[in-house]
Amino acid sequence: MTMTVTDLTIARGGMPILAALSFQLTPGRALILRGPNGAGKTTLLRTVAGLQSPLQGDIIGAEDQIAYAAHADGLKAMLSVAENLRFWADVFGQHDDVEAALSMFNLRDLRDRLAGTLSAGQKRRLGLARLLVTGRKVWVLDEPTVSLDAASVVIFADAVRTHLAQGGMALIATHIDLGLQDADVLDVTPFAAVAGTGSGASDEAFL
Amino acid sequence: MTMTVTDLTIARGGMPILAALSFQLTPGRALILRGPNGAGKTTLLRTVAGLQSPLQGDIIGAEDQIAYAAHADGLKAMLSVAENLRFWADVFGQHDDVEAALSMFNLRDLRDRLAGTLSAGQKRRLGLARLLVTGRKVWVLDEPTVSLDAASVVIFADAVRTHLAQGGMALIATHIDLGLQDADVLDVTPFAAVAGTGSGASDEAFL
Amino acid sequence: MIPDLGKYATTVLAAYGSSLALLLGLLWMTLRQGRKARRALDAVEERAKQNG
Amino acid sequence: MKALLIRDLKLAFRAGGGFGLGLAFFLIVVVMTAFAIGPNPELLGRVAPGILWLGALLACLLSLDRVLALDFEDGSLDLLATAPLPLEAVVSVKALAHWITTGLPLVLAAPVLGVLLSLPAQGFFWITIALLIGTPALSVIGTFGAAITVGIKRGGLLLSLLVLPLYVPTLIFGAEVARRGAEGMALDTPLLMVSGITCGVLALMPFASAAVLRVNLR
Amino acid sequence: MKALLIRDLKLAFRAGGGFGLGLAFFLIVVVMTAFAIGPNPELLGRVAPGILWLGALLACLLSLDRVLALDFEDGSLDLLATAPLPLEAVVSVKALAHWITTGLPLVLAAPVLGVLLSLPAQGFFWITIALLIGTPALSVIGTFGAAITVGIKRGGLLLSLLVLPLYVPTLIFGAEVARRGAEGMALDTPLLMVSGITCGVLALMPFASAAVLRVNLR
Amino acid sequence: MSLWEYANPVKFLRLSEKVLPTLWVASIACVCTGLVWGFFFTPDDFRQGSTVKIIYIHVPSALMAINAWFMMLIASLIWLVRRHHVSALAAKGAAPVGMIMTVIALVTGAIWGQPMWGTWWAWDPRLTSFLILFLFYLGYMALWAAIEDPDSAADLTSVLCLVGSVFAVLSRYAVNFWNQGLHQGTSIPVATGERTVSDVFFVPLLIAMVGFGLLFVTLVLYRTGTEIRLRRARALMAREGQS
Ligand code: HEM
Ligand SMILES: Nc1ncnc2c1ncn2[C@@H]1O[C@H](COP(=O)(O)OP(=O)(O)OP(=O)(O)O)[C@@H](O)[C@H]1O
Ligand SMILES: Nc1ncnc2c1ncn2[C@@H]1O[C@H](COP(=O)(O)OP(=O)(O)OP(=O)(O)O)[C@@H](O)[C@H]1O
Ligand SMILES: [Mg+2]
Ligand SMILES: [Mg+2]
Repeated sequence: MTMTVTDLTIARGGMPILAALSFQLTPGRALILRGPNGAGKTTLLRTVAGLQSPLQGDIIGAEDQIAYAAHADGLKAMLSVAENLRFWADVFGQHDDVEAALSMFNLRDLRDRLAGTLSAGQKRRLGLARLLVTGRKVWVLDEPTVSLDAASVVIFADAVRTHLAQGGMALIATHIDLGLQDADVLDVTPFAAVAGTGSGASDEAFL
Repeated sequence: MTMTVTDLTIARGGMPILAALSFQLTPGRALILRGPNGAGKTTLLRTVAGLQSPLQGDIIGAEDQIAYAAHADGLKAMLSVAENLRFWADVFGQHDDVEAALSMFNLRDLRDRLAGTLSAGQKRRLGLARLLVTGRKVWVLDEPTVSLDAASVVIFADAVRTHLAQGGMALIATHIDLGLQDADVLDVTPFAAVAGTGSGASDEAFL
Repeated sequence: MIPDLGKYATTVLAAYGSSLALLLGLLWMTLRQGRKARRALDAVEERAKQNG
Repeated sequence: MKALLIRDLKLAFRAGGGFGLGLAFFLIVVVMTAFAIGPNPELLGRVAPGILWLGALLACLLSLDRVLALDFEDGSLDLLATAPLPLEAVVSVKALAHWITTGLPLVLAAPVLGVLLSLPAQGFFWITIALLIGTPALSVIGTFGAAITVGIKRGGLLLSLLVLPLYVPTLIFGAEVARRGAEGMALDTPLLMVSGITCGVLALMPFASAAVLRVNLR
Repeated sequence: MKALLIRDLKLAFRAGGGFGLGLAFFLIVVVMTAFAIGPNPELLGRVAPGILWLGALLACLLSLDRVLALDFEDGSLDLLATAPLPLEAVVSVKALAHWITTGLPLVLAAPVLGVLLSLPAQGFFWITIALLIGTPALSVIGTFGAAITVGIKRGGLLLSLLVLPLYVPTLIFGAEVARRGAEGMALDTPLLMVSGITCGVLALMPFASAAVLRVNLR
Repeated sequence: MSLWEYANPVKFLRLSEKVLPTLWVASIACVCTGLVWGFFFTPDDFRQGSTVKIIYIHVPSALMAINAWFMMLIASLIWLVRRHHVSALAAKGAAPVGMIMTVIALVTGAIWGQPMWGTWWAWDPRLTSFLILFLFYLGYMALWAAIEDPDSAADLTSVLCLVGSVFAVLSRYAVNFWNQGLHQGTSIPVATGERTVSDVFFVPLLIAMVGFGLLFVTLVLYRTGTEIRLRRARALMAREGQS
């Protein structure tokens, strides 16, 4: 299974922001997206995850195989750590991975704590543990290591490597070093869209 | 003017988390707080900013001189970038710094954009620009460079250095390198509180 | 053994019945919560003792 | 789907989750009406079926913004959209959870509150029936409104504004059932209409809600 | 303080900010009541003052959760608490902004809606006066409720539950003024009481609200 | 030795452990005596028939409903001023008891009203103010339940209790002004000693009132103990998590 993105153009707020973007993601590989603030990384990841549709181009090979993790972790403050994970495991039809995910991200001691009382980094760890219980092949992550301390970044990198070793893939946008030495890097800056080039954005019609 | 923190004990959720913490902050100096996730950095900063009261100990010398910036930037999605800044300038009784702050953080081009349409890093830059318009001496910052790209981190470091050069001070919690070489660093890990030591936390009475 | 309540029998019995039900409900809830709390505390204290 | 339903119910029953609050609000509206209109039992009895419907409707309305907005804000909805559940199922389950936590208690409480408003004796049965048939429609239509306003911060008021006109048919026929019931008149037509509206809405609304939600997640 | 007031008003007037929504909600409640009660003008005329008050109160209530919760969620409240403004001033300004965007339009719209409900002619003047004096109290009391529930996600319903009982005296006296006005009776006592409540609440409530808010920011 | 010593939760637990058995026995005995006496061994009223037997529940519960709120008000004040945890928890424990008392008064009153006034409910001032009191209890309890941090919850509910009390009094006046009542005036004016209820009814009523009072005290002590245990378990658990 390979995810292929060809000639993609994406828009935000009616204006195209990235154009003619193509890349491939093969099992066992991670691709790191880089680019300055406002380049369009978040928009690209949302498009790949299927939350918005591209103006042009195709994303094929990863249908229903994507686990997306954004800035917001989707945690319920009034559910405990374990209950939060359990819920996502159930939604994704996985039934036995919760404990493994908890130990992987060092959340055992916190398992009965309400998610609302965690610190910023602990919340983030829980959000990442969610990835493990989805059982999905393609991880699409938006700045996953925000708020994590150095030890947790290492844990995260281990989790990604384990996932890759099992034939998974990862698409990660980040500004900081993740410690994934053998990952491919894609800088999105050169793909910045030039306005008025017939990309089919909704505002285009008025130019 | 010097801010002196003596023998501070702080609590979160009724349990003391940091104890016997003392430090000094003098004009022109920055102090960087480090410590693993959940160590209590955020709680400490909130206490220093006066949002919660310490269990024991004093924080003196910085009354009404603190500008606090947390994870949430306090931006209104429906106001433009310039309007957001203008508002905080007015609240803090400063009346002419908005333009300078905008240029400092490279926000000129975005000045009429609604804050809700900014990317994560652009929002953060705006949140930091707010510090400049407060006119306050002591900056208390919680993970200020989250989501910033490398260029923006440099801008931020410059802003802090300028602030220090003008006799300001800064207290910053972070997990990543800020590029402030001559700042003091305080690791809070050794100060982790031992429960049941008579610190006066509210749960203490029940032990 | 129940005294003659005349034409208001249902009224009086309903009043007493519902009130007693409410009181007993409150009592039962209180005792149940109390016992649960006691058990939870005992468990924690036991663990605390074991861990020294 | 079961997991989602259970989670939603759990969240509603947890402290601060809002179960029972709809009921309390219903009670409050009824009490307030008496204060506003005055203590005359004859007058109160005449407006009682209408006020009970209005109270139920408002209680429903006020809890609508919890249906989707919370999940949207903390990102759960994005994640659910990428999960192996069709969005139609998600919105249906959410509407069901809303009905169980809000509509059902209202139905059960309505007769009791009828007492406070001096509802005529024969009205009790029909107000309960009318609410039982009508409230599911309120939940489903409300979920549609919630899906439309989900991206808007504190869209509560806007949501009410959008949803209330959609509630008009249900309200008119439902209140008519209750009023005719209270006055002992024939009520087949309005009863049929309420049932018809509820069935239609149950069958079709989830598709509209899911479509709208997809737009909002974009 | 002026900056804060201006910002709040600006936000309310911007798209999606909620100005006019309270008014629309008021309108809808009144119309819905007409639907729920039935089109009998004599009956409507008798309940009109009460319904107008009820509508005003609900419209007020529904917009309350925007007063502080939005600022709490995006962190503005933390920042305002460290700004050179006493929290008492902050809550007062917020209550004022709420009144300007919700209470005032309601006062102006009430006579118009009175027509819809066949309010007797002599009632128009007094319903306006009663609302003019009473709605500031509603905003200030409501701000207190908002301050208590600010930390609670979607506390809207809980907010109603806490605030409505506190509205009782204002509502009773206010509706009494309107009703007596409509029937041409003497109304000094209730008028005096509403004014008294409003003054007392304006003077004291901000301290309670600020105290509660400090606890919630902790 | 100062009374405040029992503001220490552990001391309080030890004391309440000692007195609770006696209290349980006394309160249940009193309640049962009063009710059994009232139900089985008092004559019917010549006007109200056997319905007067309802008075043995109705009046004590109405009395305790008000007193419970009053006690919560005092406990809240103590918490706000002296910050004794026990008093905050006692207020928390008293609320459900007071609410149930209110409900009992309302229900018995409603049932009584049916034969006496020909209606379940009338917007009589006393009835109405009880309904409002019920709403206050609901709000108070919902607020306790909604807030995670116990200290914040105690602070907020205390302030609500204060503000609510002021408004409860105001509402009482408002309601009085708003509607004239059907309800009995008070028949046990403590000050004058005059009574409108004859002794046959009065003695069991008095016993029942004492019984309900004792029952309230017992329940509140017990529930406060429960709350203290929960807090203690929480504190210990948090310490475990920390070390
Ligand atoms: C839901 C309806 C009712 C409520 C909420 C209610 C509430 C109260 C309250 C609060 C008291 C006050 C006790 C005091 O001031 O010492 C009381 C006393 C009393 N109520 Fe009711 N009541 C209701 C219905 C009735 C009815 C229908 C009757 C009988 C016709 C009745 C007969 C009495 C009597 C005889 C007393 C004792 C008065 C005294 O000795 O102080 N109540 N009730
Ligand atoms: N409604 C809108 N109208 C116009 N432009 C918008 C709108 N919303 C977002 N944008 C712009 O689209 C661009 C892409 O944003 P995006 O969030 O994808 O960036 P990003 O690469 O994730 O940045 P960051 O590293 O800061 O998170 C930004 O420049 C942003 O300002
Ligand atoms: N309500 C609560 N009950 C118990 N513990 C709590 C509660 N809220 C927070 N904590 C704990 O308090 C500790 C301090 O949290 P804080 O947010 O100050 O950490 P931090 O140093 O900022 O961490 P991070 O680097 O992850 O942001 C954490 O271990 C957290 O789990
Ligand atoms: Mg981004
Ligand atoms: Mg932190």
